[in-house]
Amino acid sequence: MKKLILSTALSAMMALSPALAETPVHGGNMIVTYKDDVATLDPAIGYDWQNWSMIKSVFDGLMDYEPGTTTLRPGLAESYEISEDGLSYTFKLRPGVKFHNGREMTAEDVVWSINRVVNPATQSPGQGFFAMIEGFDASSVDGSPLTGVSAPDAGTVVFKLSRPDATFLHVMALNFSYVVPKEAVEAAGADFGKQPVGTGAFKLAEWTLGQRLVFEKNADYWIPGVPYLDSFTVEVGQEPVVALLRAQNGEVDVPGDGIPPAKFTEVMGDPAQAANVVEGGQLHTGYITMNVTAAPFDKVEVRRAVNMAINKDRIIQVINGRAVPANQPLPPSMPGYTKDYAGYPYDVEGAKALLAEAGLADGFETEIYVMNTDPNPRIAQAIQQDLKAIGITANIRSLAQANVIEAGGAGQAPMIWSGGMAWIADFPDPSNFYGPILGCGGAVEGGWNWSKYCNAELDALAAKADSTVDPAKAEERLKLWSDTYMGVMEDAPWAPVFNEQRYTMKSPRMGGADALYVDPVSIPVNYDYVYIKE
Amino acid sequence: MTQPALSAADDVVLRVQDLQVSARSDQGLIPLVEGLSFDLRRGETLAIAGESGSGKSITSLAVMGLLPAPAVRVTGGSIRLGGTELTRLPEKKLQSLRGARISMIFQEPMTALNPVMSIGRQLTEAIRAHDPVPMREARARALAALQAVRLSQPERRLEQFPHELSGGMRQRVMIAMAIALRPDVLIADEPTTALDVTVQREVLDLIRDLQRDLGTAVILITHDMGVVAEMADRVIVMKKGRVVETALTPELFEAPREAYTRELLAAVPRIGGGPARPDLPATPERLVSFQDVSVRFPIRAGLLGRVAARVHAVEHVSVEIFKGETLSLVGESGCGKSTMARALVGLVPHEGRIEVAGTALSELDSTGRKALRRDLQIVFQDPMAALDARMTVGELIREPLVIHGIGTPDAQRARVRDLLDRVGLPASAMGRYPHQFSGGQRQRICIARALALKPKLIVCDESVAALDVSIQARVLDLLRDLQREMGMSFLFISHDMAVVENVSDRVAVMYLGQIVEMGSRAQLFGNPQHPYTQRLLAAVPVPDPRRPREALARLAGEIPSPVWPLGQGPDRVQLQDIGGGHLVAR
Amino acid sequence: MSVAAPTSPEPGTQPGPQPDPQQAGPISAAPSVLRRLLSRKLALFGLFIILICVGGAVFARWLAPFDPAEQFFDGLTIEGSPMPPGPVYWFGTDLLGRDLLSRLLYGAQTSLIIGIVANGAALLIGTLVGVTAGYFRGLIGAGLMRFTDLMMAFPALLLAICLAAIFQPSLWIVAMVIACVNWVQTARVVYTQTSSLAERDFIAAEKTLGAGHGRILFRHILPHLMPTLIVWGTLGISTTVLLEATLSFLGVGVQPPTPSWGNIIFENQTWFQAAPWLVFIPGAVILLLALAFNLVGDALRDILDPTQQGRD
Amino acid sequence: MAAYILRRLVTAALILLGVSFITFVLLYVLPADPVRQIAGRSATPETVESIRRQLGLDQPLVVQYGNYLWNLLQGDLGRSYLQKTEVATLITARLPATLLLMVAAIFCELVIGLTLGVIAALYRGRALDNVLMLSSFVTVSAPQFVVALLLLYVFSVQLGWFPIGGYGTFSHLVLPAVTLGILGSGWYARIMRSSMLDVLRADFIRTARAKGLGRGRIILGHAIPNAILPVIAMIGIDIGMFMSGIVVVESVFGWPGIGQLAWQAIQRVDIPIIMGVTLISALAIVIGNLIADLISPLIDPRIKLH
Repeated sequence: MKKLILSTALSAMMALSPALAETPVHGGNMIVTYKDDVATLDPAIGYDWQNWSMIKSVFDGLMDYEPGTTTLRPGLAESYEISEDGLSYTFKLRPGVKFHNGREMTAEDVVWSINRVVNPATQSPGQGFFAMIEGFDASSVDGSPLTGVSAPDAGTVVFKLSRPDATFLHVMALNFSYVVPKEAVEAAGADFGKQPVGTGAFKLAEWTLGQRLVFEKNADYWIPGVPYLDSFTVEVGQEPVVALLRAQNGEVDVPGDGIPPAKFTEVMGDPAQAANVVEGGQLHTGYITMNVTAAPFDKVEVRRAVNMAINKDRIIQVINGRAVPANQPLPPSMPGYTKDYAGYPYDVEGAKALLAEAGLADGFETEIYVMNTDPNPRIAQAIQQDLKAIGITANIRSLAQANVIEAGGAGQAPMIWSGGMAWIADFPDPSNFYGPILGCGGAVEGGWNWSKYCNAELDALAAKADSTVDPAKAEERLKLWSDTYMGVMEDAPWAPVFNEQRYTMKSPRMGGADALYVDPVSIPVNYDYVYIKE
Repeated sequence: MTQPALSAADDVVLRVQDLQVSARSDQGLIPLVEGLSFDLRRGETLAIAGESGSGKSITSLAVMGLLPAPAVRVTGGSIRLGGTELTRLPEKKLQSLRGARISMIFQEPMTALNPVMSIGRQLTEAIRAHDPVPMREARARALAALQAVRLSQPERRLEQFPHELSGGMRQRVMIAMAIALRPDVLIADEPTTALDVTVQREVLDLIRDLQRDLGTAVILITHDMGVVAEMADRVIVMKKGRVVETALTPELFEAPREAYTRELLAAVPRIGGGPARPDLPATPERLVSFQDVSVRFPIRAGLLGRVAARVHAVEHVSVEIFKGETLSLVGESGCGKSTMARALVGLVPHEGRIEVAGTALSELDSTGRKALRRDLQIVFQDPMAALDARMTVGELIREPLVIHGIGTPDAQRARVRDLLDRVGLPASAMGRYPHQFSGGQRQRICIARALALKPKLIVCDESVAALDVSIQARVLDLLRDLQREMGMSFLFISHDMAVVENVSDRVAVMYLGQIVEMGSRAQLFGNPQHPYTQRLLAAVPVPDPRRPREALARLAGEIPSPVWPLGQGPDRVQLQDIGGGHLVAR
Repeated sequence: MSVAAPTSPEPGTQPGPQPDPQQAGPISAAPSVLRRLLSRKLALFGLFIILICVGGAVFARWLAPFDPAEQFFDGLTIEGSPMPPGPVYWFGTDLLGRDLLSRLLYGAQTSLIIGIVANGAALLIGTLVGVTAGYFRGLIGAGLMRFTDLMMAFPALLLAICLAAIFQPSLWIVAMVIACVNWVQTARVVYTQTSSLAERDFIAAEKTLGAGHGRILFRHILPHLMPTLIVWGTLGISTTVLLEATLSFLGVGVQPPTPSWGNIIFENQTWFQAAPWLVFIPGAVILLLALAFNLVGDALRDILDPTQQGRD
Repeated sequence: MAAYILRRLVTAALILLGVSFITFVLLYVLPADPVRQIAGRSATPETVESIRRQLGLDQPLVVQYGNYLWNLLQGDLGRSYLQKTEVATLITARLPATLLLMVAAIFCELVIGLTLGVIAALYRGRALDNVLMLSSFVTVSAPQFVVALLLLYVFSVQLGWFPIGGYGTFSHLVLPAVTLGILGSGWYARIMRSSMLDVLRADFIRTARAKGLGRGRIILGHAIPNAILPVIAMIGIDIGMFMSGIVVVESVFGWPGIGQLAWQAIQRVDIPIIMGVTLISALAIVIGNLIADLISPLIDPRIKLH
């Protein structure tokens, strides 16, 4: 039996970025704005861009990440043990952690919370992440308690898995596995998302529907000294352009939707404003899917030709240079990224030759679906022009998100530009880019694998990678993933286009490492660790 | 209220000298009134008589300073009110005189009052515009003014809106408004033209009484020589903007100096003055018969919109029209006479039986109805409203021919020319539009259109009421000629007893939807039996200034409402033959 | 002389140049309407603008300096911003580096069809419903007006989105959606006017002449509705052109890169500060077209109204 | 009167029924699956089916609609699929803002539109008339977003007279209301102008002059009250346009109205919210029209309600 105990040295957290010269200051209120309303703060339900990090601030999971990084660290668990076979995880809970309602959190709460997410009555969009836990197949349908989760004592939680899974610890850091108090959930019923009670650094103080949410510091937070802010206010329903105007006017600390395209050059052109801009990578890839089950994209030559036809630099220019070209599904900051892979070159002649090889020298007509919010239709038009250069006439269908997703799931869309709908990783692990969107499991009616690409060999490879749980074999595992994605690129069901860079703005008074404002996990802001300088 | 000193020597309150009013047009100034002069003395009634286009109304507006500037304005002469020259007075000063020292009553009481303002507010506003008294006092004065014009229930009227009052009541309100501040001069522009005869009579009486009580000088603008004879001390006859003749009233009627005046007087229909009617055959052929005809309009109310009450517009009327005769229906507004006409031509549904040439209307199918249209035509009161303003006269007259598919286009055009000729209009009228014609000409167009199908019966629904007397006379002549030549019948609907007397073979008097008296012309005018008939006759103004004027006994109240709850109705009037087919209600 | 005081003297029967009686009648109406339209300066100006727009749309292929869909490499700055108006791109370029002038010329094709055909169809449906309900009354009339009320209460955009997702998008679908959505207000107004017209004496006169419903409706009621229809029609042009843009954005109708004046504005509206030409030039073009139609409509309304004759 | 209102309310209920049915059918045939949105990317087909069953979305259309109506009758608008919150709660939180904005905006429309219309009518045919009518055209043709942002930029950012968006105080209300007021005023200006021209020719205006009233009194006291009726009828139509056109202005000014709620719900097929918002806006339109009809007789006593 191999045992691994992680130190819970809190000092390590304070030293999160040694380069940081200033010491954090306590107090103050930060104002953040978003265009879209916050739907829910229920960790089992919330799956949006804007509520993701708020949930992270209100709740905690057994696992957590180093702020501003993709490095796992224990959260509510003080330590954990993984069995030799990788099928059993034992978490020792941190003692004395209290919910916002004052009650101390116990192992029972963890068990109850996990069961709640898996229970179909909860209708959690994250249910599928827990498929590796023993008893999932039954529980996910009938709502009975998972056989694979138990609490032998108040301070211990034991998970039994039905298959080894290297992503399990990431899943334990995922919002969906966050711990909620049973009594509060039962009291609030379905409205728990509007009256959240968690263990996190902040508690919800006020929620005026459609206007603002105010989060207050949780003085009893189990990490001493955290958070730094007394409170933060989220104002919703604000047009990004207007939010930026307010930020420029000093009324807003962080415009949550970032810098709108129309303002980007203006902001970057002004050194004073540019100084407030924070840039960071995201675990994001923008890609074109091609439906491999229907002509003409059933021919690999055609798909490769598309890969070679896309002028990625031009597309990035169109979005004001706010991305880097992508040549594979994984973004560069993701472990498992194949650094020495050159990808398909931009080669119009080569693409034409490939088309000719496929017997489509005269090109063909097809459709590209795109979500109708800027800049996606523009990107689609740039793609359209590139395809035209090799003889492919792609008619654009610009639709509401739900309609595009439906068309993709039903396999009606020959091509889809993914922008706006997919894929920002749920957790920083290469497996997150495979399962539902490239694996056979997603290539079903209604599934999210819009290419309908199903390669059994690669699926097996991916399964092997995921069952490689031994940390010592981490490199080996990443290699397996790299191979998988290289295999995908060989078959070219996607044409990866770019990895978006996130540019955000913060007011000059805001302190904390830049990484906190472009936190790859706590998107878009890690509220717990930022602070106000004055 | 004391008057500022006028020239005490001659009591002249208003002196108009060599007045010239012109309209601006592309061709320069077109004179509308030229060289008009007159003096108006305190307590005097001066009538300005003339037909449309004579400039009489323009004169009154010029005195009021209400000419539609800048298009129409005073271009010469002077108007002096007391010592004030009005033509050069700035608008602000004029305002303070208008309504206070000169006021005016207009022809159309339906439209002259603001429909969305209560009577009380309109009155107090007029008072307070000149005399900034407190609201309560203004109200008291408004009430006094309403009492002065003998309006029933004056307190209630203050709260009411114009549409809730009858035409006569509205005109009284107008008069109350005009005299509330005891003006020196009251201009009454055709004050009774739009009113029923009995009401006209009452209003005229009222104006005369008020004038006597207040000593106001009155300028009476009218086309009705009967009214002139009854009211005026002096008369100015105008034609095309110029004065034709000025005289004291008795002199004018007895010995008119000018040819035009004589023509005008000759054109006035007089009771007893109608030409003899050709005899009808002894056993006349029946063309139309109304048998127990009723017309009722539902009034819906309540949640489900059920019929809650009905307007009994026509009640159990039985009457016949013979070939070649003119039957007149007389009565005052709202008595149901027009409704009967509309029922006959199929514009409103009816109960009972209407037969035309032996066939009941209700038994006709759509082809039959269309064929019937060729036999029955109607000429409405207001020719402007009855003609589609967007069609040329040629198209309008041709229309019935096109509808019934009579003749080739060329033949149709030829027929239109014929018809225009028949009604005395030039062929060039074909290419023009109705608004380019005068009222009389328009009515001729309507008649020409009605004639196009050579109908057997023409319904004339107040067809001459809106016309000038001379034109009215010509139209009546035309109708008579047509009848003689073509042998058609007329159902002549009118409130004007004199006109009726001139054209009818037989007359039926309607009151509240029922016929109260019916008989030949001689029977009805020679021996009126029903009190209502007598009343109607007594009210007619007579163009004879020496005929004694008796004030008309006023009715106890307004005419009763024809609205009855469902299942109820007015008592049915029984007609009794008092000899020779003279039917009278008992 | 524009004063119509009821007491002013009647025009009477002054002799004047009279048309030849043989020529009188509706046959001669059309050419004279055009002639009189041409004699008015403002209407002429309006017609001129409309002709330019129509010409631009029809001959876009020859007039446009560039392919409207071509994204030029030099059409964007290094930072990806559009180019302001200049010697090469007269009206500047858009966010993808395409020539704005060419897009406007081609966009005229879409926008004119929307502004004229769709708007016209909406007007037609509205008139049909309004006239039917106002003239015939009864159960049909009540039913139609209740349906109109229902449509008025129904969110138009939702209908558009659903149709968008259900049908293959095309220009004609947008035209249809706009017609489906925009007829309601016209129907209401026409209904009110028709009900009052139906009560007028001249309609009663027509009935007594034996005129059928068709004749009364087409020869008498409709001409009297013209002024209203002209006003609603011309005001509707700019709103429908903009509505088309909303619909394109929702996925109904013309899809990128096909330009339309409305979607040029929509695509670029957030950029109005950074690249004002992208919003204000197409905005001005829409306004100019709407204005041109309004000028012609006003003139037409006066010309068709015989009581206004001689007042040009 | 009471019977009239009652009858109108019954009609209103029927209209709402019709609206709800059409909306329901449209959403049913809409090619977008709300269950997919709920279940997320990683859901198994079993989970998807289970959620579909829970929401009753596996039932035939008629049954689903019947259930919806049954709940509606009990005052239950259902729960949002994605927010899991009562639709009624979501709407009541936002409705006041929309209603407030709507009332304020219609007020602005009327003030701007009527003023321009009256002035244009008084200066008929002159340069001022032409300028005003041209500007009414500009407002009708202007894109909402640009006007809203332009006003925001000038008055809030540059001049600092008003807050940059938000909700709560009167000064927050001014700009969005004025924006909508400007955009909608063109129609009113045109209607008011032609209505005024008609009224100014009326006999009773001459009577008022004959009484010796001043020009101002005549225009304010006599002409405008008579000319305003067609405008009132227009308000009824306007409310309809309003409910569908308010989204842009709400989002620019950060106004927490139901427009944004609806917009997000449509993007993600949150059917209960779409249904709820549709019904509420239909109700607002119907009631708005009813109010307009009830106001008319107060202005013009000739109008009888039946």
